Order: sequence, then structure tokens, then C-alpha cells
Amino acid sequence: MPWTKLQVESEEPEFDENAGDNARKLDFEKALFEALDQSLEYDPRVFAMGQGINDPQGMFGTTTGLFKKYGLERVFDTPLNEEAAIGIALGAAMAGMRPIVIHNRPDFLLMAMDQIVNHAAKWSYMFAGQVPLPVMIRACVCRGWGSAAQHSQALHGLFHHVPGLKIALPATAYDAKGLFISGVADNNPVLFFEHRWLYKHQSCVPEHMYAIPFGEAAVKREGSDVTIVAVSHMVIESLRAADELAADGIEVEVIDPRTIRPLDIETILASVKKTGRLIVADLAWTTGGFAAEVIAQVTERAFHDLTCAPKRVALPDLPTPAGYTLEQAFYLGAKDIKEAVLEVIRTKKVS
Amino acid sequence: MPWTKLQVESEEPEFDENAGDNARKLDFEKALFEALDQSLEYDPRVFAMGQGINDPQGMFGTTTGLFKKYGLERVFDTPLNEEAAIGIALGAAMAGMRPIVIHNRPDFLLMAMDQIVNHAAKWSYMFAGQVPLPVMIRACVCRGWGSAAQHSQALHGLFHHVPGLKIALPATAYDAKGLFISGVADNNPVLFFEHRWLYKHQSCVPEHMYAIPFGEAAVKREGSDVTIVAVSHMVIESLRAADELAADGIEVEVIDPRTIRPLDIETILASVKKTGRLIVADLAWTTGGFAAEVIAQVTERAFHDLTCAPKRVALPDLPTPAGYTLEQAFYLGAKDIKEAVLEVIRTKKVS
Amino acid sequence: MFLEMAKNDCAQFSVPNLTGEQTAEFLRKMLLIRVTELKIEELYHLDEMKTPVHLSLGEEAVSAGVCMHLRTEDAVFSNHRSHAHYLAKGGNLGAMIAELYCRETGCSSGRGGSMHLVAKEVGHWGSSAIVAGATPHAVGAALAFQMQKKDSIAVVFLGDGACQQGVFYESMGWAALKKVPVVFVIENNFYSVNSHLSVREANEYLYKRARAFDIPSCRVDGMNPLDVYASAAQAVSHARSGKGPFVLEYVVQRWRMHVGPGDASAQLYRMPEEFTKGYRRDPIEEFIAHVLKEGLLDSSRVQEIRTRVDRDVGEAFVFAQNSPLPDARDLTKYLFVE
Amino acid sequence: MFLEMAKNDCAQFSVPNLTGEQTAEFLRKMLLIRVTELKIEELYHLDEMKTPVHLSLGEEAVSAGVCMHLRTEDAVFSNHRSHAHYLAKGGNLGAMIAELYCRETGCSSGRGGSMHLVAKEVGHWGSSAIVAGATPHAVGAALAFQMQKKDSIAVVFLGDGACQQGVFYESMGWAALKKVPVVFVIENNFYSVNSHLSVREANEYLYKRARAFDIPSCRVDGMNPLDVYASAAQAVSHARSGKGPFVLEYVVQRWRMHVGPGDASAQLYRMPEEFTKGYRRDPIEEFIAHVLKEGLLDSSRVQEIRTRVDRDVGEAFVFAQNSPLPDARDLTKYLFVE
Ligand SMILES: Cc1ncc(C[n+]2csc(CCOP(=O)(O)OP(=O)(O)O)c2C)c(N)n1
Ligand SMILES: Cc1ncc(C[n+]2csc(CCOP(=O)(O)OP(=O)(O)O)c2C)c(N)n1
Ligand SMILES: [Mg+2]
Ligand SMILES: [Mg+2]
Repeated sequence: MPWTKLQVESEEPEFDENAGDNARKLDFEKALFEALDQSLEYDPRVFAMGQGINDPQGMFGTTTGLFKKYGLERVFDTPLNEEAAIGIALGAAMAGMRPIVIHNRPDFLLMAMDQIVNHAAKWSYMFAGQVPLPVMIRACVCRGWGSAAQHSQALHGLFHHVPGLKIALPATAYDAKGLFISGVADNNPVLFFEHRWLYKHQSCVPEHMYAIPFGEAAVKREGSDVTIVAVSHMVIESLRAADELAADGIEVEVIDPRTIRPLDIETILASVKKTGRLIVADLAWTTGGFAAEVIAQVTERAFHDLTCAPKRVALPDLPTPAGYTLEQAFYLGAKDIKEAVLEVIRTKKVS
Repeated sequence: MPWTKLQVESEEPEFDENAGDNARKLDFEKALFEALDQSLEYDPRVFAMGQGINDPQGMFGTTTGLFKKYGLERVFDTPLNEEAAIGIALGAAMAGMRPIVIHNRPDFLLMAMDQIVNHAAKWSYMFAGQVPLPVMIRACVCRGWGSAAQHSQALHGLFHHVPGLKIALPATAYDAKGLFISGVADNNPVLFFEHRWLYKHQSCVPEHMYAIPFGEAAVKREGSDVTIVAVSHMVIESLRAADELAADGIEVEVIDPRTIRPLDIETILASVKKTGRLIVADLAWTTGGFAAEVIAQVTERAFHDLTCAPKRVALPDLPTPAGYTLEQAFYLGAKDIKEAVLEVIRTKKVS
Repeated sequence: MFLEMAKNDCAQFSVPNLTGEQTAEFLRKMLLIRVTELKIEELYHLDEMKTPVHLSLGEEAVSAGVCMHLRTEDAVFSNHRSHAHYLAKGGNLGAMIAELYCRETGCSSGRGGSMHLVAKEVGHWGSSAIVAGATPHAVGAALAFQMQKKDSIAVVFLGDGACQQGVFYESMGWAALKKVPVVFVIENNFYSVNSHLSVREANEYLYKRARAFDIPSCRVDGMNPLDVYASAAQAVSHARSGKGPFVLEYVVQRWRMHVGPGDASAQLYRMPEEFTKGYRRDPIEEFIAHVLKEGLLDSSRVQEIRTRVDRDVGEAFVFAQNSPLPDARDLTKYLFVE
Repeated sequence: MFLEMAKNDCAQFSVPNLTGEQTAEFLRKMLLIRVTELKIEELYHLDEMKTPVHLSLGEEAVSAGVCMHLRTEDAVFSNHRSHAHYLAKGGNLGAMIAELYCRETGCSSGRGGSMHLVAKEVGHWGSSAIVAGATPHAVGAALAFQMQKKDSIAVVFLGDGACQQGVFYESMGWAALKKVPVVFVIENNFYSVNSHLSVREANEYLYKRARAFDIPSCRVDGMNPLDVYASAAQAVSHARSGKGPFVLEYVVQRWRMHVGPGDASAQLYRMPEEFTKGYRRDPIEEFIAHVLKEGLLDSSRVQEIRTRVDRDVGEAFVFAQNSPLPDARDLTKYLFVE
């Protein structure tokens, strides 16, 4: 199938109820469903598997009933293991298939770390590009309701250290569909992280199959005072903060890299050149995470564009507590982003 | 056993052949052997296990023959698996033992990622500190000789993202022994990474059992022009670079955090305050690694102490190539550190 | 379907000789689990227990019957479906309910929630919500007991799903090699969430997995408390007497949804006939009928036990509901132990 | 000791009916492995092959005998001890030797080294140096063949050590469930590096592991090429005819150190008597004696094969030694495929 022939898009259309393709708003989960459905339809080499994929709930509605349309050979439930499941996907990819492996939570990917890090990420390099592994691995980050330490981790920061993987974290329904399709089209292993709180978010989603290229950030809001780089659900939180700050006359620029590997650092650097201030809002632990990397790259490459210390809005370095009084203190959102912005705004420019 | 009563040290003694305790130089590997031997001797709850631990070569000489002294119940070979081995160590720790699990290479720890990240790192927090897991996991980073992508990884950067783990990376024989003993004494899970190229390095190592506290950096060389934060074998490379640079009148300060979790950021900040320039030299991939974290912390907390962009000397974001012509280009050392120093020195101060 | 399965390949046991006290204690354990779970279910919709609960209703005989043979010094290792294991081993009821209410007085001080219970004082060192995650812990504890020359044993509870994780096989291999005192208890309820075993395994007789390592094993009707009791006696004494590991597969019925309240028959999309009338068995009612018939207990004693359990459960909920919540200022506490 | 083991529980096979051509090809495969490995060993001290080599000397019959039954479209999955598998499946000899010399003309362009060979054109999609790492790949490839309605099969070679990794069991479970055409070939040389199986397993009969999943399996004397041939024929045709997975355990002798050249008997610290005189068997010499005796080949044909193999190996080394090294400027090439 000519996956390379797919229409490439990158800017989210404005919703316009009279404008044909742009007249449709879709849930994030429906956008993912559509992307999977279209991928299965488009290329018989694509198949999808995962624990409970054929449940009535169907992985938060993103797979519901697809096995009826494509058969249990192409959409199938799996034994309860992760290491073999991912290794099997790799083997099937070697043999010419394009598997999609679905996991409920990134926490469970740790069982398959060897297959992902020692195998998937290295196969192209070790064999000089001769054996492509077009495998996409999906996992849904969970939050809240006492899910506790083993069922709530946002682990993109771990995988992000590993060369050879591509990592997408969509924040809108539009991006979700386009990045999903790019991920399936890619001939390399792709990790695709969804955040559970995004499933009901809506945006304008064209019906046709379109691909959003990896490594192209989206400026989700323009502004001149502070640059916020945010991923996944933190994009939503950042936009919320930006709205409130605008009321106080502070114009925040919100950049969503959409993929953290590859990372579109140029768009971030251009923004920091303009604003002089950088905040990175991440879903994951502070130490050693994606936020640290963005700060390192920006300070290495554009130190003199920064007028004050960069700042991370990222999780405290702790396992997730179960109790809701602790969860409230643990998770960060619009309020914390707003505070961070006010703090860097207060720092006077010294350049 | 009163592990808390152990003598605490932190500064490496000068070698002095007339000075009793300081009259002895020891190989890094012998220092580790001695630390393990003394730990086994000191506390009957300590035991050590690992694949090939009782080989004649004995984990690079660090375990050789110890099973004869302590019996096969306390120093024993294991089945060829990592996930169960580490899980078993955790279970034994729950039941009151203090296991040491030895792995030839960090690459293999990926098999046990679930036990390390989902279990060891979270047990204290999830159960409100009621169930201590005094487990030490050792692994030796390999380099060169065509070891290739699956047998050469320095993975401390992965684990470093995970709250609940302590991570030591000794660079000298003296530190190796003291950190090892601190690691065994600790009531929490500890990862202990050795670099294969260090085993023949010598330093002054007291015979008695001493503990080097985690979270205390060592200033391995004082200097006023540039701060280099380096770990493990990169400390040796940095000191080499520093020697050469001193000949050109450039005084480099080399700081070895010794443990990256906990990290002694204060010592690093104090140094940067003095030098205004920061280089981080790491064994691991650049993106999302320990070096990024140091830069993030320093720029967040001491932005105005920096007079120029910080810099990373860390591995290219690639799987390790097998071929030696590629290995030469892949690995970094004194030469690269020297170049980085010259580059930041060239940047004129703008404060 | 389940009834047939339960007979299928299940080992036969002669009726165990239970004293009146043992009978009463066994019944109390089962009722404690039953009444607690029903109460959780009853109150769950109030949204005060903000943590996912995996109920063991229908499966009570296994936890209770196995733990009847355990001493305080023995260790149990549990999973996401953890309440029954915790209670059967003697974990404090109030501390468990408080944990579900995410209170500071919870057994894990509100840090763990329903899937992460702990009761150190009775040999329960914390349960893991990673399927099969605790399996090697049990082998490690058993190894420690062996090193310490104790005659304690370790028991780990695994679901049928957990038997598909590689670490279960690695753990059996270690256990056989070291001949450690561990009993692997498989609660085969034929489901992993909503996925029936038949879509996950070619061979549903999970006790056969142990044959790979020459570990003795058998399949038992887990809905029959007497069979559970008798089979566990055998496995525990095997392990305790130094003969090494044992694997018990109990065929059971999970009455509820995978997580949360709600009748499973409404949701399980495969083989719902398993849950239609005639197939559902109640281990507790079967047991009571048996003990009354055999005169092991009289009906007033049974009533007395019921009353006591009801009271205990009621008190536990009151304790939990009135307990303080964790203070957000203590968020970073417990990352490490001293 | 080994001899006894080889008899112990080993399945018996009637002598296979080999044509002259098959005999010649089987012999050629074994000799190719033998001569190549000996040459590597001979030149290794020159430090020009800067990559760890795991030699299969002594184990040649297994790779050769199994691959005799495979087609180009069938896939093999290999491990750190990869040379024999690669050669037996028909991988290009020069490209392999060039890989050991870390040359750009190597099968992996000098990126992989000895443990990471690849020969896509003959169904070898890259070997993993993580013990058991490739096991699920074989199941995945077999699943793909099934989906693609091909009659190809997948074969994975595992050591006795690899049988201790959980993923082997997970993979068997999947293979049984999906009934995919995969053959698991265990090369049981009783050692993982220098650790004897007896310190790692209670039960050394590895073919029994398959019983956990009702996968047919047998143990075979892997030092006897005829038995290897006959047993592999059976397993391969089982898999190819849609009957699902098969597990073959071959008992073999690893003559050399775990890694690098050198007689194993000098170093293996347990049971060195296995390697003392009288116990060592040579599958190739046994095979030649047999074929000469049975008149399957005459001695001039045998000599011809030897000469051809010697020449091929010699040429491969010359090719490799004269090949260009990878250019450091290409370091970042191949992180991703297009
Ligand atoms: C490694 C891992 N994978 C997936 C899950 C998600 N999960 C939680 S419980 C469960 C089902 C477990 O089934 P089983 O072991 O049979 O136990 P049961 O729920 O039937 O008691 C699954 C898939 C998990 N917790 N851990
Ligand atoms: C997961 C993992 N653990 C440890 C190692 C180190 N290692 C490499 S080969 C080997 C021995 C393998 O033994 P076996 O599977 O019997 O194969 P053999 O070498 O005998 O052919 C070990 C332990 C590894 N490569 N991968
Ligand atoms: Mg179940
Ligand atoms: Mg072996």
C-alpha cells in the first residue's frame, strides 16, 4: 500500500459548520477509532492486537466492534503477557506485516522493555536498515481515582532516552488521527501515548485519511511573553492557563511538539527567541524527563535568547499516591502553569 | 547488624606509603571484592547471587572464590533469567535478607524492568515505608571490542528518571568500596553501575569497612575556569583533559557526583557560581539522559551564574555500532571534553 | 459449563476432619470476605471509596481454605484482587476498609489503595497490581526462610491470567531448583478482565504448567470449601516439610465484574451461560449446609458467627469513614525508608 | 557423562533415507560450519576480528540437520551463537566473515558484529544477542505466515540457558494457542557460559517444558546427524502441515569456551570429565563413517566436498580482509529506515 502517498497535513482546521471537511467535530477516542478503522481498511498488512481489544468497552472505545468488520484474524485479543506480545509483533513485522499492539497502560510496557529497547529500537541500526520494523505500540496514561503507583505512570520520558524509537503524544482529536496514521505508515517502531483525560476532548477532524508528519510541532496558541512547551494533556492545561493569563494581559505561546522523538526543536527555539522565557509542562516525573531535555537543548543552543531561568512544570519525583487528597497535591495543571508563568514574568529581563 | 554504625568517610585519602591505612593502593576490582567480602562477613543477612558469580573469572574478579568462604547458600549462581532473579531478591529482602544481585551488563536489566521500576522503586511509598527493600543490583557497563548495541549500554539515564531508586556510579577504587558498602547498608533499592574500563584503575583504599554517603559529590580536581560534572569512567577522561588543559593555563574543576540519585546539586551549583561555565560528561546517550538533568537543574536554579551556554559531552543518540572504526567515532573521551572546554572558554563572558 | 469444568480433571479428596473450632474459623473467614465485599459493593456508588476494587465474591473458599493452614509467620503474596487474601491471612479489617477510603489510618496510609494492601504483622508484605508481579517475591521469601532455617512457608495467589506471564515460569523453575517452601495457588476463574481463557490459552488445565518443572500439582473444585481445605492441607504440608514447591489450581467463579460492583453475567461477552441459573454455586451456602448436616456446628453457632462478622464489618466501615485523610503536606513522605 | 545423557530419554529414529545429493549437502553444511569456525579460531589471535565470537564447534549437526528441511522462504531466528544457524540456512559466507572483520561489506555492514548476523534473502532477519530475545520473533513470523496463507515455517534456535527465560514460555503459549508453524530447537549443551545446567535447573530434560502447553516435543541425540535429520523432518513437517508448534531438544557438546577460541575442558569448572577423552564425539566424523560404510558417498566425493568448503572459506576470508571498513562519517546512518 502506498502509505507514502497519503495526504500530509499539519495545521488543525478551524471548525466551520458550512465547510465540508471542516464541518465535523469528533471526540479524541472517535478520531482514534477512525484512524484505526481506516488503517485496517487501507492496508491488509495492518493488524491490531491487545488484551481486551474486543471488549465491549474496546480500549476506551477506540477499537469497539472492529473485529466484526475485519475478523478475529486482524483484530484479536491476546494472552496476558506483554513481552511475548511485543516480540511477536516484531516478528510479524519482519515477515512483512504492520502490527499495532495495544496496551491499557504504559506501566505494563515495562514487562516488554527488552523487546522495545534491546530489539525494536536497535534492529534498523544493527542490520544496517535491512529489516524494517513497522510496529506501533499504543498505551493509555491513566490518572486519578486511586489508580496508584503501578497504574498511572506516564513513561514517555523513559523511552525518550532510547535512540531508535519514535514517540507521539497527541493532545487533540485532529492530531490523534493524523499522528496515528503517520505512526502506522512509519517503517520504524513507534510508541503512541494517549492520555485518558483526553478521550472526550473534541476537535475538527477531517474524514479522509491524513498524516501529520512526525517532528513538526504545532503552535497551539501564539503569544509574545512566555513560551510554554507542553505535551499531551498538559497542552489542554496550558491553553487553559493561557486563557486566564490573557485576561491579565500576559500573552503565552503554547507549543505542542506532538512527537518528542523526533523533536521539532527549531519551532521551540524560534519561540524562545521571541519570548525570552521558557516553561516546559510535562505529564511525567521532573527528574530526567522530557522537560529536562527541552531545557538542555534550549540552553545549549539559545542560551542568550533566554532572559531568565527556564522552568519545569512536571510531576514531583514520587510514585503516584492512591489517596485523593494526595493525588490532588501530586498532579499539576493549569493553576501550576499559571503560577510558573507569573513567576518567570516577574523575573525582570536582564539581557 | 549495626550498618548505621559504620565509619563514614568521603574524601579520598592521599596515597602515602608510610601512613598505615593510606599506604595501600588497590585495583577498582579488588576494592569491590573487598567490599563484598567484608559485607558478607559483617552481616549474615547479606547474600550475593548472579549468573556466573562463581566462575573462575568471578564477575571480573570481584567475586572470585567467595563461595568457598561463605558457602553456596550465600554466594550462588542463578538460572539464566533476570526478572525472577530480581523479584526473588525483593522477596528475600521482604523476609529480612539483604541481597546483592549481580548482572554482567545493564542491558540485561531491561528484562527485569518491571521488578525494578514497578516494584522495587515503589514498595516503600505504596506501603508507607513499612516494608524496606534493602536490595543492591550491580551491573557492569561494557565498552568496545565489537560488543555492539545489546551489550554495551550505559542505562543509568533510564533508571535515573524513576523515583524510588538510588543510583551509584563510582569512578575510583576508593569510591567503589565506600559506595558499595553504603549501598549494602541502605534500606532501599540501590543500583550500582561499574564501568569495565575502570577495573584496573588504582587508588588508595583503606582496609577497614567505610561508607561513603550517597548524595555527596567529590570535587576530584579544583579549578576556577570551567565546571565539569562527570560520572564513572568519564571522571577519568575529564581528569585527563584537565591535566592537558592545565598546561594551557585553563583550570578545570571536575566534580563527580558519585551518586546521581540522590544528586548533590549544591556542590555543582557552588562550582558553577565560581566558574560560570558548565560541561556535563556522561557515558550515556545525550537525549534525555543524566546530562540533560544537570543542565536543567543548574539553569533553573542558577541561571544568572552561568556566563555561557552549558554543554553536554555525551554519546550520540545511536545504538552502539559493532565495528571499531564506528566505535571510535561513537565513544567520547578526554579529547572531546577538552574541545568542549576550549569552546566554552572561547565564549566570552557576557554577564 | 462451569460445573462441568469443575469436575473436569479435578482431584478427589475425602472429607477433611474438621474440629468444631476449625469449622467455625473457616466459616468466619469466608463470611468475613463475603460480608465485607458486599458492603463495599453496597456503598461503592457513594463515591467515597475512590480506588478501583476487584471483588472476590464467589471465590471466598480459596483464600479462606488455604489460609486455614497458614501460621502468622508464613507469608502470603497477593495481587489486584487482594481483599480476600488479606482478610483470610488475618489482616486488620478496619485498616483495609480505611485504605479503600484512602485514609491515613489505612493499612498503607492511603498511599496504596485497594490493590496495595499490607499487613506486616501477619506476614503480608504488600500486594502488587502488576499481574504475576508478586510471584517471584514468594519464591524469594521462601528462599529466605530456607536460609534462615525457619519452617515458615510462602504462598502466592495468581489468577489464570497471571499464569500467562513469563515470570511465573521463571519462578517455578527457581522454586524447583532451590526446593523452597512455596505454594503457588492459581485461582482459575477463566477470565482476565472480560477475556475468556479459551481465547488466551490452547490448554485450560493450568495445573499442567507445573509439569514442565516436575512440580507436583493438581486441579481442585474451588467452589467446594472442603476440597479446598483438603488440597491446601496437602500442599502446605508438602512445602513445610521441605519437599519443595506445590501448585494448586482452583476452578472458581468470579461473580462480579472484573473491577467494581456489578453482576458479571451482564458484561462477559463470551459464554454468558456460565452465569445463568443453575450454574452459579455458592461455596458458603454449600459449606453451611454441610456443617449443619454433619452437626459440626449448630445453627445458633452459625448465626453467632454471622452476627459477629456483620458487627465487625459495620465497625470497620465506621472506623474508616471517621478516619482522617492523608495530609497533602506529607506527599513526599515514604519515598524512601530510613 | 555426556554419552549417557545423550542416550538418556533420547528418542530413537530409524535411519533416514538420504539420497546421495542430500547426503552431500548435509555433509557440506556441517563441514562449512566446522571449517569456518576453525579458521576463525585460527586467526582470532591476530586481533583483526574485533568482535566476540561464540563458536558452534561440536554442535554442527543441529543447525545443518534442521536447515536441511527448510526452504528459502522459511525463516530462522538465532542467538549469540549465530554462525552455524546463518551458514546452515544459506547465508552468504563472505558477508559473514566480513561482518566478523567489521567491514562495510559485512552482512550487517559492520554495525552488528558476530552476534548480529542477517541474511534477508534466505529468510534470516537478524539475530539477537539477548538470550531468548528472538523466541517471540519466530512465533510472530509464523503468525504472519499463517495470516498470509503461506506454507512457510519459522524455526528458532535456543540454548539450554534460553529455556530459563520467561519469554520462552510466553512464546510457547502463544504458539499453541494460535497453532502457528514454528519449531523451537533447543541446543542443550548443558552450559550457560560456565554454569552447568545442574546448578540452574532441577530438571534437565528440557523437552518436558513443552508439556506445559501440550506441544509435542522430544529429546534427540544431537551429536548424531542422522537422528537430527530424522527428528527435524518430523517436526518440520508437523509445523508445515498446519499441526502447530513442535519443540526439539538436542543434546550436544560445546567443544569450545563460551566465547572465543580455546578448549572448554580447560575452563569448565564443573564436571570437566565430560570433556576428557572417550566422551568427546565428533558428529561429522560419525557421519562420514556412516555414509562411506553405507555407500551413500564415496571417499573421493567426500574429499571433493572438503576441498570445495576449504576453498570457499579461504576465499571468504580473503574477501573480508580486503574489504573496506565502515566510514566513521556514516556513523548516524541506519538509526531509522526510510
Ligand atoms: C502486567 C499486567 N498486564 C496487564 C494488567 C491489567 N490487568 C489487571 S488485572 C488483569 C486480569 C488478571 O486476570 P487474572 O490473573 O486471571 O486475575 P483475576 O482478575 O481473574 O483475578 C489485567 C489484564 C496488569 N495489571 N498487569
Ligand atoms: C538476557 C540475557 N542475560 C544474560 C546474557 C549473557 N549471556 C550471553 S550468552 C549466555 C549463555 C547462554 O546460554 P545458552 O542459552 O545455553 O546458549 P549457549 O551459549 O550454550 O549456546 C549468557 C548468560 C544475555 N546475553 N542475555
Ligand atoms: Mg482470572
Ligand atoms: Mg547452553
